[in-house]
Amino acid sequence: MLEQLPLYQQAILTLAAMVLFTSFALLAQSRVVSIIHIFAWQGLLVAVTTALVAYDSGKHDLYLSAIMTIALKALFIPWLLHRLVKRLGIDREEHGAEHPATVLMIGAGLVIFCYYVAQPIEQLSASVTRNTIAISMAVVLLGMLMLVSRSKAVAQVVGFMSLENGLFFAAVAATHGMPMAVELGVAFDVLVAAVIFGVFFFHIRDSIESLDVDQLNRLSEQDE
Amino acid sequence: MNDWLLALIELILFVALAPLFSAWVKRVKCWLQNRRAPALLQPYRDLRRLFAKQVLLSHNASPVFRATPYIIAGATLLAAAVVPFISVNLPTAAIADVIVLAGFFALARFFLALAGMDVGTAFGGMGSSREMTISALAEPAMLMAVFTLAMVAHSTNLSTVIDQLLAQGLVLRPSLLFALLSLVLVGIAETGRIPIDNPATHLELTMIHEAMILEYSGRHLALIEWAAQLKLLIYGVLIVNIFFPWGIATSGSPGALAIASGVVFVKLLVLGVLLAVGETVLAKMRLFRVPAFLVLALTLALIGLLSHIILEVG
Amino acid sequence: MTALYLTLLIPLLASILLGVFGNHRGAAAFNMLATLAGFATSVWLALIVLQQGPLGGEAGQFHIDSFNVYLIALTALVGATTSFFSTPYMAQEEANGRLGPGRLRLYHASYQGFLFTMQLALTTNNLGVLWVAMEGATLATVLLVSLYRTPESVEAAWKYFIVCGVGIALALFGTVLLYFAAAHVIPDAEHALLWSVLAEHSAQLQPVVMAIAFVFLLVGYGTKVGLVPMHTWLPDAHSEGPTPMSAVLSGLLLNVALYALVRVKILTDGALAAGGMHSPQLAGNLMMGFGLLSFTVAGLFLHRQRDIKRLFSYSSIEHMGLMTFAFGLGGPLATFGGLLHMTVHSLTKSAIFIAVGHASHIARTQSIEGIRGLIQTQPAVGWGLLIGTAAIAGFPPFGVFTSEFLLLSATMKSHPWLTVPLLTGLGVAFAGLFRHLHPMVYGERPEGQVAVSANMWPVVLHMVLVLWLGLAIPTFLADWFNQAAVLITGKGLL
Amino acid sequence: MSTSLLLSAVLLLPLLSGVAAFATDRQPSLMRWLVFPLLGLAGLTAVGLGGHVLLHNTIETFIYAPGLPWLHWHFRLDPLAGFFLVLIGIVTSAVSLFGPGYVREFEHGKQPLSVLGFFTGLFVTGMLMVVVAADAFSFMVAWELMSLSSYFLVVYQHQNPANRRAGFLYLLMAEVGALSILLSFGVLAGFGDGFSFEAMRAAPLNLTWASIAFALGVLGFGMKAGLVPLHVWLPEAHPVAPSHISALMSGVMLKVAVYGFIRLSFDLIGDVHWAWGVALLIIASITALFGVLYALMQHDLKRLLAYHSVENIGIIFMGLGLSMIFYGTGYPLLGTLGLVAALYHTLNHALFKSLLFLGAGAVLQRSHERDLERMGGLLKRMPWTGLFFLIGCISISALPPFNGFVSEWLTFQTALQVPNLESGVLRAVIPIAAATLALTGALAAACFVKVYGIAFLGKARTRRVRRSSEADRGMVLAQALLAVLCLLFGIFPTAAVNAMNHVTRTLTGETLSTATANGWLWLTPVSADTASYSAPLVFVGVLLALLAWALMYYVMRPTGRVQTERGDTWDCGFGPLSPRMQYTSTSFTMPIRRIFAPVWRIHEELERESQPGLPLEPKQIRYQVHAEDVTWKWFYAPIMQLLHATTRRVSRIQTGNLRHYLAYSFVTLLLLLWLIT
Repeated sequence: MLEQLPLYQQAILTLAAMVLFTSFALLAQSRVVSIIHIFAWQGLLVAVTTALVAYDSGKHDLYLSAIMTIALKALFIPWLLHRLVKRLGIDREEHGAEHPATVLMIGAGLVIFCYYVAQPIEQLSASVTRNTIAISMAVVLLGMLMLVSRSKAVAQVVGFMSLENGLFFAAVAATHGMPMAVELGVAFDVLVAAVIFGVFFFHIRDSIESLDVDQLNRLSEQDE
Repeated sequence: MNDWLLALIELILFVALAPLFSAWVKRVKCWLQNRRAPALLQPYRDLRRLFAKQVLLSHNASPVFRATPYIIAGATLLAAAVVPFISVNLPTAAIADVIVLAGFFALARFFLALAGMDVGTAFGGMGSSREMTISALAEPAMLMAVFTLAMVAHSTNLSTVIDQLLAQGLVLRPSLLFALLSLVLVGIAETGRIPIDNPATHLELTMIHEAMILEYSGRHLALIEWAAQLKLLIYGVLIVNIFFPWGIATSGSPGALAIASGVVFVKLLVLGVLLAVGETVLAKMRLFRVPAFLVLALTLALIGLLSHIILEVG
Repeated sequence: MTALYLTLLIPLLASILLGVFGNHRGAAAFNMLATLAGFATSVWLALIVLQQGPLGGEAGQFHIDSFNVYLIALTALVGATTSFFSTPYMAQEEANGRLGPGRLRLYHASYQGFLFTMQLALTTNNLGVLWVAMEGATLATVLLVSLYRTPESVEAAWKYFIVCGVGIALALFGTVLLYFAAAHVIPDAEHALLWSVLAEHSAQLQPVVMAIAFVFLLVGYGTKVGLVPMHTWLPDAHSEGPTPMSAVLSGLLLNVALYALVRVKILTDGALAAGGMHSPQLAGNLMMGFGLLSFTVAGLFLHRQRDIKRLFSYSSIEHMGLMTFAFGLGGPLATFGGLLHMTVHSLTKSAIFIAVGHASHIARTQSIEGIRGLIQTQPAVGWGLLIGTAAIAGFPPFGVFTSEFLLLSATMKSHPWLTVPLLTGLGVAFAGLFRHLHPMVYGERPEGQVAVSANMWPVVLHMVLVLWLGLAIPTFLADWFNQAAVLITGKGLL
Repeated sequence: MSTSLLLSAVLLLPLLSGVAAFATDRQPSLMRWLVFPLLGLAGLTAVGLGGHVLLHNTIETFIYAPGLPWLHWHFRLDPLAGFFLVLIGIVTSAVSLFGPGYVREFEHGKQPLSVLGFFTGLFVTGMLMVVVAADAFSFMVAWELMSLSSYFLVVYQHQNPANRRAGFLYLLMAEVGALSILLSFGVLAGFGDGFSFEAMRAAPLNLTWASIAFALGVLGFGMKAGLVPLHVWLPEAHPVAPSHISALMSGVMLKVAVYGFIRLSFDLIGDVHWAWGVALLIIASITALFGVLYALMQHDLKRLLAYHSVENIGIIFMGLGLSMIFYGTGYPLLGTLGLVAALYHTLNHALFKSLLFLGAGAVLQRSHERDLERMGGLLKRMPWTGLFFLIGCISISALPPFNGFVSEWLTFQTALQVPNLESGVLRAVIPIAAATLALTGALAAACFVKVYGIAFLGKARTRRVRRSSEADRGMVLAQALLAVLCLLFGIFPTAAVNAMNHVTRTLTGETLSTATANGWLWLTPVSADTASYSAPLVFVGVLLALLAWALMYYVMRPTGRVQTERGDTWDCGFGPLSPRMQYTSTSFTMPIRRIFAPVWRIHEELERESQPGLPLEPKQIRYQVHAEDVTWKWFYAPIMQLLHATTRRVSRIQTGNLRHYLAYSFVTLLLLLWLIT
């Protein structure tokens, strides 16, 4: 049935698939630098999707958000992370999960689960949107999975950001973008968040001489 | 009005005969034990002498100690006043029913025990402790036995009870049998007779009643002794008049009264003999076997009560 | 509208100003001044609403109705009193050498910024902006948590940031879904996130989408409310940050998050009322479940605390659970109780944290073992802590008892068997609080423990208000609660 | 003067006295001149108002502004409320006489007087308000006010750990009890419409829900009244509170719990079921026996008295249980008899228990001793206190002609009407309860022989006790007041029963008209020839008998003067007697300890220092016995262990690892998503 769809929708679906793929790549990848690069690519994909939707739906404010996305997700944040990683001298480190294979299996399961959850939405709209919702939900959950599976702060930040990419993707693909005020606010929040992340890397490094969040366990309440 | 006069006379008679009864018991005992018995009037002589004697008080004695003999004697006297002795329709019986009777005994005991602890010897405390322990078991037993009667006769007023029993005629009631047994046991315990206590000994291992009154002398001792004898007689009268009420005067006519007094007299003589025999054949118990004895009494009373409720009612 | 704008602008400007000149000596005084002004305008706003009814109109970006107007005033009040407490407290901290002027600047700026986000979240009509404000609240407070830069505080801040960030992100996804559902019924896309508009068309919203959206929003905002098992950040953040921040977190942030949750619940209920594959009670039942869980678990946690601020933060979780349960239960009685509980809890809990702050200064530690003989050392603080805890434990004549009474009776009416866990939980939580409180306030004063310069007037003020609410609820407030109950459940009480 | 005005006065005066107490920090003498007088005034007003309501049998409802927007505070005056107003009022007045002298020792204590005065006022206000409250909300407010303020009084001297521990236990159990009371009101309100008592009366309940409400009521009010096994707070909290507060707590607060129970079961629920009565009777019998047996083992005077409160609460609830049984099986007259017995015993216990606690307080203040083993010979040092304490002992031991006897007599009479019942089971159960009551009474007598004999008679065992002197006038007057009342209520029961008839009439529509049918002289519960007791004549009889014996002595007195001589106590010829040779309270109860051994968990410790070389002749022997409450082991310890285990498991959630936390959110989200699809 794909062939009956208009071209741009096929394009969107393709982009969705690629975004999903990047999430998996993030899950699988363990070298810090390449993680950051993949994340940048994901941002770019989301931005392209936004532009495409803007072109198709004729909502010109979406161009603005596309630009913001590129600026933030594809350029600024990756650059920031890159710089931090260099300054922290961990750019050669391996920040992988303990059991990559298991994590990937779980990720696949998540995708199916999201499809199953989004199933009922079928009745009320073109199948494209439904699928995009499923995909973006999957991206969100994969981001969480990454947060859970990685023990290094940087990887966690990337996971968090890719989770937000999923949100943007949903907002764009499924609903042709949010109202402008919201878009701006969200963008601002993301910016500030990124900066604060940067600040925290140093605090954490100062307090525990590493960025391994598993060592942040002073506030445990288990019987010692 | 002459009812009240009669009641007064009965009371005086009661009080007057009390020493005689215990003298009779003692005499029978002496016979059984081949000893020479003191004269029947000996207790009266003793009392007279004690009244005349000088009172020697411990330095430590408090007002409670001095008041106690009068309170004991008074309470016992009241108890005697409400127990039908010769005639049933006793106006005083309505003042206080059988529960109050138990109350009077309790009052007397309470003060006796206090007096025992007042002078501050080990003996007194020992006596009081034992006395209160025994009574703690004896009193419920007595009340249970009495309740059985009360339920049989639908009343707790002694004269009404006796009236009812007379009216019912000779009915063989298991409940009353048990009640009688337990009341006898309680009576023995409460009046401090063998096998619970021995009024004739001053051996501290076994003393109960004597231990408490060890410090008394003179008129105080007289009052206490007299009250003890009176208590013994009251229990006797209770037993004979409630469980074998036949012969007691139901009317105030002089003839009936005369017969009644004769009958009661005979009944008491017999009871005295039985008591003496019992005290002769039984040996004094160890103190810590006494609870078993009293629990037996309690059980008997309870069985009596239940058997009445289960077998005899409805 | 001026009042409204002022209410928003004052903290915003103050935040910026303090961000710039915050290291001046007068910063604290200016902070107090700003909060006072904010409180004044919020009262003004309340008066206007009292006279003219709901503000903001049909499709305005702001919407003030009886549900949020008193929360606005409450937020401003607690903000003001807490700032009055924080002045001597922070001075003491500076004297103890735990903070420098730079940090104080950060502190004051964030404080005002936080207040701004709170007011924005309360006043806005746009669910998207509401989300932005909630995220903003996290950002504004996260640096306060790590203010002392101790390893513990940094750890706490990081956890706070990540857990809340993820949660709030999920909430955004829920909002997107909401927008997605709304886009199909509301022509004008710009209005499709306005709560007032959505509330009107809630019946036509897609039940399926709304259900999914609500799940995301529940997990998202629930994280901020501190519902178990998303509560994990809360005790850490409360215990490691400066005490004034703990006071406003417990007193304001949790309330506002719950407020957001209830707003979306209203929409979900409207959508699910039509029926379909979900029971119309879905949202309510979920909230009841989470509320009960949080309530019970937090009550058990109380028993094993070693840090006094952790102790009371768990008690906050417990009470938020109770409120969530109340709103989930629905029905005018329970809702009325829930609204009342929001008010009295934030008043009482902030008062308690103020007392706790002074107590930890007296004992120079936050560990419960270290705090002893408060009444002997400084009666005002000791009694304040004692009375506050008695109030929060639900003893009359304080207001908490009233709301719990209403809640229990409502539960007794609709789900009698649920009263058993409720009562057990109350008992357990009570024991947990007092077993720790007793040794702290009573007993002999330890060697060398001396009184500190404490400002207990905020505590007195709060407790008097709570007492007042417990004895008699003023008519206007009762009316507001009632209208809010109508808004939320469709039925009134009075 | 209008009743509404009086009511406001009754509620406001104690509050006022509490507020006035704040001035005492600067000016301690105000305690004497302002705070306690106000309290006493409140007490008198309460007596006046209550008496008026009780005798004129009025029923009035008042509505006060505070409360919920749709449920203002309802207050209602009816004979039941009046009865308890009188009860509270009497004891409060006595306490306000006693207080000024007693609190003098606190003037220089660690804790400010204002706290004591303030919470005392609040406490009394709470109790008075409970009695007049007529809707669940105000009732709970008053109830909790009572609990909370009394808790603050228990921990008043919080520098010693015992107070803190007791306070915690007390507050915790009070809270649990209050919650279950609230719940039982909730049941009633759920079926009726709304929380006003009128609505609850009207509530149509099926038996199941009624039983649930009743059970919750027993739990809640029993927790406060001290039914076994819910009594454990009582022997902890009462001894450590200041003595006049113990008097209020033991004498009045427990009665307020009884009031609540009566109000709930006889008034709000209305038609009682006989099965409840049986259950209650069994619990009550256990409570009474348990209480007295534990009292026997105590040697802390106030603790002992507290256990006796447990015992007497048991007796009161026996009466209530009997009354329920008879009402439930269709014998309203006998039911009323039981109810009257219970009410009467409530009043009596309030009187003599307060009297005893005040006495204990006087002793404590003068000799600084609570431990019986160290007292002795106090009667010579404190003659008046000794006399009144003796009266209290006689009354509580249920000896004629004092008041305790009358109520126990009435209870017995109720139990004796059992043959009327059809059900054989009931006929069999009740006599056993009666037996328990008899046993309890006898044991109580034994216990108070011990108390009075050890504390007031014999020789002083310590120097402080030997040095102690009579308490000051106010304290003695307070005891005198209560002692006289004990005697009066013992001698004129008919008047009291007449008054209580009003109560029963408003509650159940029945009166015990037969009881006083034969005039004020004769108390005849059922009929003249079933049972009769003429307390006045007995009293006269006692006097006459004493006269008779005096006469006897006069008749038989010897010729010539014989004056009493004083000498030493007989020492069996071994050197002088020392006070330490006297029987101690431990040795006094030794036989009883042997008989009922399984009841307690006895901890005996025996230290003997033997002289070097002479192992058989120890230099010193210390022997201590402590009877631990078995309910701790069987009832409370398991609960605590369960709680501890649960909290330990739960606290594992907070691992401290961020990824676990995120996993929680993650899993929760997935679960919910799965749940809704």
